[in-house]
Amino acid sequence: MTEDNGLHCSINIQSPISLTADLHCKAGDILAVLGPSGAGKSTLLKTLAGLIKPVSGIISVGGKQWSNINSAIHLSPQQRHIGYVPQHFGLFEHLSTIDNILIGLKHLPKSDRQRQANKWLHLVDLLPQKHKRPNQLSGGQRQRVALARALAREPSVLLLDEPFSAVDNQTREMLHIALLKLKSEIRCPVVMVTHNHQEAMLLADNILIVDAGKTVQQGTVSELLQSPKSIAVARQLGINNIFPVTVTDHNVSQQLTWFSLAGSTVCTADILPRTIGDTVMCLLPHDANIHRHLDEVESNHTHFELQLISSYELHNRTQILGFIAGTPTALRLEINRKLPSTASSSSIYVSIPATEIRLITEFE
Amino acid sequence: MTEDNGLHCSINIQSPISLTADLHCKAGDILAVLGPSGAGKSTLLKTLAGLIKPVSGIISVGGKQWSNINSAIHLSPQQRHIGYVPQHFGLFEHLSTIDNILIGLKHLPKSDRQRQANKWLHLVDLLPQKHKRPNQLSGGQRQRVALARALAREPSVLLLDEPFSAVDNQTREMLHIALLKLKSEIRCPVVMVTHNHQEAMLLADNILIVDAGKTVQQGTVSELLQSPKSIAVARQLGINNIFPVTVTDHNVSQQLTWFSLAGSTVCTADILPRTIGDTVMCLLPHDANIHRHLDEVESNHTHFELQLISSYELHNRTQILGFIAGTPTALRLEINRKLPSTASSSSIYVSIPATEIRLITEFE
Amino acid sequence: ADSPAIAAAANVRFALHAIAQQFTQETHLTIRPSYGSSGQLTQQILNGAPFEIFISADSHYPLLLEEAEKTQGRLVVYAIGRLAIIKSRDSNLLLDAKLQGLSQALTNNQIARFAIATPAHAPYGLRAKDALIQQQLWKPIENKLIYGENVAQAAQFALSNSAQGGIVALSLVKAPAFHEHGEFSIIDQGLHQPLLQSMVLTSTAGATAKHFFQYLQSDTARDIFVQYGFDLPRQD
Amino acid sequence: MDWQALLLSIKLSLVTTILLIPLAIITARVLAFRNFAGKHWLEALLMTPLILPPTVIGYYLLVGLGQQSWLGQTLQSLTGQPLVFHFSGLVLASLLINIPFALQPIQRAFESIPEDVRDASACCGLTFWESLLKVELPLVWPGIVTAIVLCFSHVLGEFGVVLMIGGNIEGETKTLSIAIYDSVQAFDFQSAGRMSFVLLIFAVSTLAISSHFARKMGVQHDRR
Amino acid sequence: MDWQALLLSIKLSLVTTILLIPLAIITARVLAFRNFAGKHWLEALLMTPLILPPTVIGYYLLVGLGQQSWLGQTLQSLTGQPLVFHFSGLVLASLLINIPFALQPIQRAFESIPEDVRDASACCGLTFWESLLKVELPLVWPGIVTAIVLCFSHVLGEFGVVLMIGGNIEGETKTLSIAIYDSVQAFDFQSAGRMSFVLLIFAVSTLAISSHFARKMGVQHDRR
Ligand SMILES: Nc1ncnc2c1ncn2[C@@H]1O[C@H](COP(=O)(O)OP(=O)(O)OP(=O)(O)O)[C@@H](O)[C@H]1O
Ligand SMILES: Nc1ncnc2c1ncn2[C@@H]1O[C@H](COP(=O)(O)OP(=O)(O)OP(=O)(O)O)[C@@H](O)[C@H]1O
Ligand code: MOO
Ligand SMILES: [Mg+2]
Ligand SMILES: [Mg+2]
Repeated sequence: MTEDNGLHCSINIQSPISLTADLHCKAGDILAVLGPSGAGKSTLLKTLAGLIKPVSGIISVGGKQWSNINSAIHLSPQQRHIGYVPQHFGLFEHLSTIDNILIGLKHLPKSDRQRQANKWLHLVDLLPQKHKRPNQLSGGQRQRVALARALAREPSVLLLDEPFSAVDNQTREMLHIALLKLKSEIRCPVVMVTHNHQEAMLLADNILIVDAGKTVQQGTVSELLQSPKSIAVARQLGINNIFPVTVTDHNVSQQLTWFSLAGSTVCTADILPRTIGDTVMCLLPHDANIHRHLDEVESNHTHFELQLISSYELHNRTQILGFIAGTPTALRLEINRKLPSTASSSSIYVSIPATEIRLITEFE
Repeated sequence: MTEDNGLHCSINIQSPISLTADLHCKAGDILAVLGPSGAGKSTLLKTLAGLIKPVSGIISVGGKQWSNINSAIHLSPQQRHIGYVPQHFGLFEHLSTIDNILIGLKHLPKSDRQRQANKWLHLVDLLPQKHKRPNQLSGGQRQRVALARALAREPSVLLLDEPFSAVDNQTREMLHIALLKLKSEIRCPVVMVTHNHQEAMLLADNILIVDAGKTVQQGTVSELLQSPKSIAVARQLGINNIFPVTVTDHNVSQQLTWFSLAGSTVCTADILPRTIGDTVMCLLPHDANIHRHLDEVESNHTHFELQLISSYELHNRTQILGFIAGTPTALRLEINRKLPSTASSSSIYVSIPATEIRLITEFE
Repeated sequence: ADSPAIAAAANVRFALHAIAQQFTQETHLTIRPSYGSSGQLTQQILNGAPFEIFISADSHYPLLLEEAEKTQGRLVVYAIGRLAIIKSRDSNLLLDAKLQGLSQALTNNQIARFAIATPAHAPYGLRAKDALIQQQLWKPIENKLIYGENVAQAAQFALSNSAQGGIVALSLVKAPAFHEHGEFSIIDQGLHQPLLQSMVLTSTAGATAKHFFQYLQSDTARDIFVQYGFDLPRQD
Repeated sequence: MDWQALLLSIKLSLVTTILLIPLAIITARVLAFRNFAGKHWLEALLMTPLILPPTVIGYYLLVGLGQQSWLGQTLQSLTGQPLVFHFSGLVLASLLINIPFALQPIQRAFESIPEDVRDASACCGLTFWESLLKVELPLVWPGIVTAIVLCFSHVLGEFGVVLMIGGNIEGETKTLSIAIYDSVQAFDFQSAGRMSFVLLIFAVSTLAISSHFARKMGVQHDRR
Repeated sequence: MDWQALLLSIKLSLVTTILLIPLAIITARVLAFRNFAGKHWLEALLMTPLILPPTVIGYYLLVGLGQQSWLGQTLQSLTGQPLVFHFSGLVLASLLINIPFALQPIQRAFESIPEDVRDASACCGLTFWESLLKVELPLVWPGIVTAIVLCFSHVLGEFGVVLMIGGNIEGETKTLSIAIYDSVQAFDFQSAGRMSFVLLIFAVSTLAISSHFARKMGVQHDRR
C-alpha cells in the first residue's frame, strides 16, 4: 500500500468529532476534498497536518510513516514539513506580510529567503502590500498571504483548506494557473478542501467526498460522475437535478423502468432490476428544451411545467433555476438560446428526451 | 433622485482607505457587488451600514436620508435597522446559535421571537446545531448563523458580505433559493458582495463593479456583458478570454479591423473607428472548435495552437484551460464534446469564427 | 455606654491589658486600646485620630499634644519605665545589668543582629541608644541594629533568635508570654535618662475615658504597674 | 481570633469593590473604545496608584485630608467627623489605591472584543445599554472577575496605607492585616497563626469559587 | 531624602522582576497550553499570595524561615546568614508575593493566542524555541509588560511583609516604603514629602515609558 511516493491515509479519530477517513494522493497530484459544510473536511486536514492525533490507523508519505498508532509513531507537524493553509488563515498578526512568509523558510539558506519570499508574494500579487500587517489587509489579501506562506515552504505535502474562498474570479483564475504550474514543479501530494465543484474538477486529479464524518468516495472526476455512491456525492459534484422517485413498473427483458414525475408517468432505459414501489434516484440532465406552449413538445420527450425562480445569460447560454410546478424540487437547467420572452417571469414548459434521464440506486 | 423606496448612495470616504461610490438599488432588488480582492467592497458595505462615516455625499433609503454630510445627518447603525453579514461573521462567541439570532429580534413581540429564530435556523439548516457555541461550529456553519441572524431581522436594507463564501455547493444552492424566495417577501434593497460572478448573475438584478476604491460600473447583467467599461469589469463578469491586441489595419467603410493574434493576422467586424497601432481589447468567446490537426480548420476561422493546462467534463460539456502557444495569455474554453483523446495531455488546435471575435476599447 | 479608643505606648501593652480587665470587672465599662510607638500615636492624634486618652512612654510626646492644644487637663506621670536586655532561649549571649556580656560578644564577633526600638519615634529606642552610647557600644553595634517599629516589635525580633538579643522595656519582659521564649536582665538605671511615662486626656475625652484616666492612678492600677516592672512616681 | 477585624476587613473589601467596579467598567469602556485628546495622560494618571508605594499614598492622604490640612478641616466641619482614622477614610484610600487593579483587566478585556463583533452588535440594532449588557459584559466577564478578585484581595491585604491613615482602632480601622501584625507583637503567635490559617482557607476557597465562575461564564476568545 | 532606601527599593524590585519574569513565562505557557491532573489546584495555589494579606505571608515567612524553624536553621547553616532581617529574605518574600502578578497577565496573554495561529506556527516548521521567540513572545508581549510593571511597582510599594520580616535595617532592608512611613511617624514631614515626590515622578515616568513600549511592540489582537 505504501510502495509509491504518495500520501496514504487510513485513520480514525474521535476528538473533537468522530471521523473515519481513507484516502490516497500521488505525488504531483491534487486531491480535492468536497463535502457539505460541517462534514469534517477541516478536521481531516488538521489530522493530516499532525495537529489532531488519530486513535487508530496509518498515515504515510513516500513510504515513510507519519502516523501509525499501533507502532506508537506520531510525527509532529514540524517533523512532517508540510505547507498548510488553515481555513481561517492563522496569520501572524504581529508580522508584516513578507515576514509572515519568511518565517516559514528556515529550510533555505539565509541568503535565498528574501528572494524566495518576494517571488511568492509576486505570484499571489501582493508585492504592494509587502509591509502591511494582516489587520490592514482585506479578506482576500489575507488569504493570499496564507497561501504564499504555505507554498513558499516547498513542502512534502501541501494541505489547503478552502484556499481560494475569499478571492474574486479574476484573482482565483490567476491562482489556479499558478497552482497547476506549480504542481508539476514541486511534485508533492496536494490535498485541497474546496466547496466549489468546478474548481475541484478543474484542478484535481482525484476527488474525495466527505460526508457526516466519513470519507464516502474517492475517484477521478469521470468515475464519480458516472457512479456517485449517494445523492450527497452527486450533489457535491454539481449534479443539482437529482431527486427521489418511486418505481411504478419495470420490464427486466426490455430493461425499461417506469416512474412518475410531476404527475405524468415516464419510461426510461435502466439496466438494473427494480422492484415496483422502490425509491430510486432520478437524475435529469442540465440540457433541456424550453417551450412557450405545451403543443411544441416532441412526443418522445418527458415534459413538465417549470416555475421560474431566476435565470441569467452567460457565454451565449442561459442558466435557469426553477421548481417543477407544484413540487418543492428545484432544477437547474442550461439552454443554448435566450429564454422565450413571454416566459421571462412566470411559467415555462421544459422537455427532456426520456433517453437522457438516468436512474441510480442510492448506496447508503 | 430619492423619489422611489430604494437605496441611493453617492458618497466619498477617506478612512481607512479612500473610496468613491455611486450606487442605487430598488426595494426587492438584489445588487451584487463584484470586484478584485482589496478593491474596497467590504469598506463600501460598512459605510452603508453606518459603521464608517463618509466625508461627503448622501445615502438615502425609501426617501429617508441615512447620511447627508452637508446637513450633518448621520444615522447610527441601530437607527438604520439593517441586516448585516460581516465578511468574518462577527458572531457572539458567548451565545449559542439560537441566542445569536434571538438577540437581533427586539423589533418583534417577545412571544414571536423564539418561533422566528427557529424558522430561520431551519431555513439555514442549523436546527441540530441550535445549542452549540460558535467555536464548536465549522466554517460554513458559522457563516450560516451570521446569515440567519441578518435575515431574521426583517431589515429595511440587507447587506451581505460574501455570505455564501464558506458553504458547499449543495448548501449554497439551498441558500440561493431561500434568498430569492425571501427577496420578494421582504421587499427591501439587498446589497451583496460576492466574488462568484455566476452567483451574482443568478441572484442579482443589478451588478456593481468596484475596483481600486471606485465604483466603476453598475447595470443589469446583459448591460454589463454588452459593454464592459474596462478589462477589470469584463474579468469580474467571468469573461476570461480578454487581452490587449494591436490594430494593424482598419477599414472604416467596411467596418473591418485587422490585428495580429498568435502570429497570424485576424480580420473582424468592428463598428468603431480605429487607428493603426492602437491597443484594443480582444474578446474571444468561450465556445470554440477543437481540432487534432491544422487541416481540419475551416477557412474563415481564426486558429491557433493551445497548450493545455487542464480540462474537465461536466454536464456533457468540456471545460478547457490553456495558454495560446508561445504566449502567457490563458484562455478558458468550453466545447460540447469530449476532448480528442490524442490531445489529452499536450497541444491541440483551436478555431474560432472570426465573426465571433469582438473588439472593445478600454474606457479608463 | 461608649467604649473609648485609647492610644498606648507599646511597652504598657501587658500592664494595660491587666488593668483594663480589672476596670471592666469593677465598672462594667470597656475600653479599646491601640498600641504603637509614642511618636506614631502622637502623630495620629495630631492628625485627628479619635483617641480619648494618650498613654505615652515618656513625657515629651504628651507635652507636644498639650502645645498643640489637643488635650484637656494636665498630663500625669503614671509610672517610670525600666530597660531590660533580652535574648531568646537559643541565643548564648550573656546578660547583665552593665551590658558587659554584650560588649564581650561584640568583640568576639558573635553578634550578627541586635534589636532595639526605632529611636526616631519610640522613647524606649532612644533610651536604649543612650545606654549603648554610655557603655561605648554604639559604634561597634550600630550597623548590626535592627529597629522595631515600636518597642514591642523590637522585643519580638529579639525573641525570634534571628537577632542575638535586644534592649527593650522591662514591662514587656514581665509578661507570661515572654517567659516561654526568652530570658532577660534588668539594665542599670544609671546607663540612661529616666523614662518618666506620662498620660493625658485628649480634647475629645468623654465620661468613660475620664473614669479610666482616674482608675489608672488608683492603687489597683499602681499595683499592677509594679507587677510589670515599673517604678512608681512619688505621689503628690 | 479577632472576628471583628476579619469582619471589618471583609466589609472594607466589599464596600470598595462594589463602589469601584461599576465605575471601572464605565471608565474602561470609554478608554478602550474612544479616542480623545489627552487620553494617554489620563491613562497614565489612573495607573499611578499602582506604582506609588502605599505609604506614599498614605502620606499624601494624611497631609491632604488630615486635620492639619485645610481640606481635612473643611471636610470635618461638613461631615462632623475626620476622614482619616475613620472607616470612611479607609474606603477612600482603598478606592484610590485600587483604581488600576479594577481598571486594567476590564479595559484589556474591552479592547480584545473584535471590531467585527461590535459592528455586528450595532447592526443587530442593540442600543448602547443592550449591547453593554448582552454582548460586551458577557465577553469582558473574565476581566471583571479578575478585577473583582484583584480589588477584593488587595483591599483585604492592604496594610501600609491603613496603618498610616487608619491607626489600628478596634472596630473602626483595625483590619485583619493589622490585627495579625498586632498579635505577633504581643507575642501571641497562637492567634496570629489562627488568623493566618483562617485567611489561607478563605483565600483558597475564594479563588476556587471565582475561577469556577470565570470558567463557567467566561468565553475563550477563539478566532475561528 | 533617603537615597539609600530608594536605591534599595529599586534593587529589590529589579532583582525580583528579573528572577520572576522568566519563570513566570515558562509556567504561564505550561498552564495556558497543557492539561494535566491537578492543574486547577496548582493554579489556585499559585494565586493564593494574591489574596493573602502581606502580614499573613510575613507571619508564615517569619515562622517558616526564622531561626527557630527547622527550615530557617538549615538555610542559615547553608548560606551562613539568616534569611530574615536580610536582603535575601526580602527577595524571597517578594518573589513569593509577586507570583500571581507575574503569572496572571502572561498566562491570559498566552491563552488568547488563537489556535489557528499556533497551528500555523507548528505547520511552518517552527521548533518549540523558534515558535516561542518569534511568534508567541511577540504576541504575549503586552502581557509581559503588564507583568513587569505590576511586579516592579508592587515590590516598590510592598510594606507589610517587609515590616514584618525585615525590620528596617538601613541599606539592608529599609526600603523606601518603610523610610517614608518612618519619617512620617517621626514628624519629619519634609523628608517624607520629598521622598514621596521623587517616587511620584518616578512612577509617572515609568508608566510613560512602559506604555510607550507596550504600544510600540504590542499587537492589537484583531480578529479580521
Ligand atoms: N485598517 C486599514 N489600514 C490600512 N489599509 C486598510 C485597512 N483596512 C483595509 N485596508 C485596505 O483597504 C483596501 C480595501 O479593503 P476591503 O476590505 O474593503 O477590500 P475588499 O474589496 O472587501 O476585498 P476582499 O474581496 O479581499 O474582501 C485593501 O487594499 C486593504 O489593504
Ligand atoms: N470543538 C468542537 N466541539 C464540538 N464540535 C465541533 C468542534 N469543532 C468542530 N466541531 C464539529 O465538527 C464538525 C466538523 O467540523 P469541520 O470544521 O471539520 O467541518 P468542515 O467540513 O470543514 O465544514 P466547513 O465546510 O463548514 O468548513 C462540525 O459539525 C462541527 O460542528
Ligand atoms: O513608645 Mo514605645 O513603648 O518606646 O514603642
Ligand atoms: Mg472547514
Ligand atoms: Mg472584503
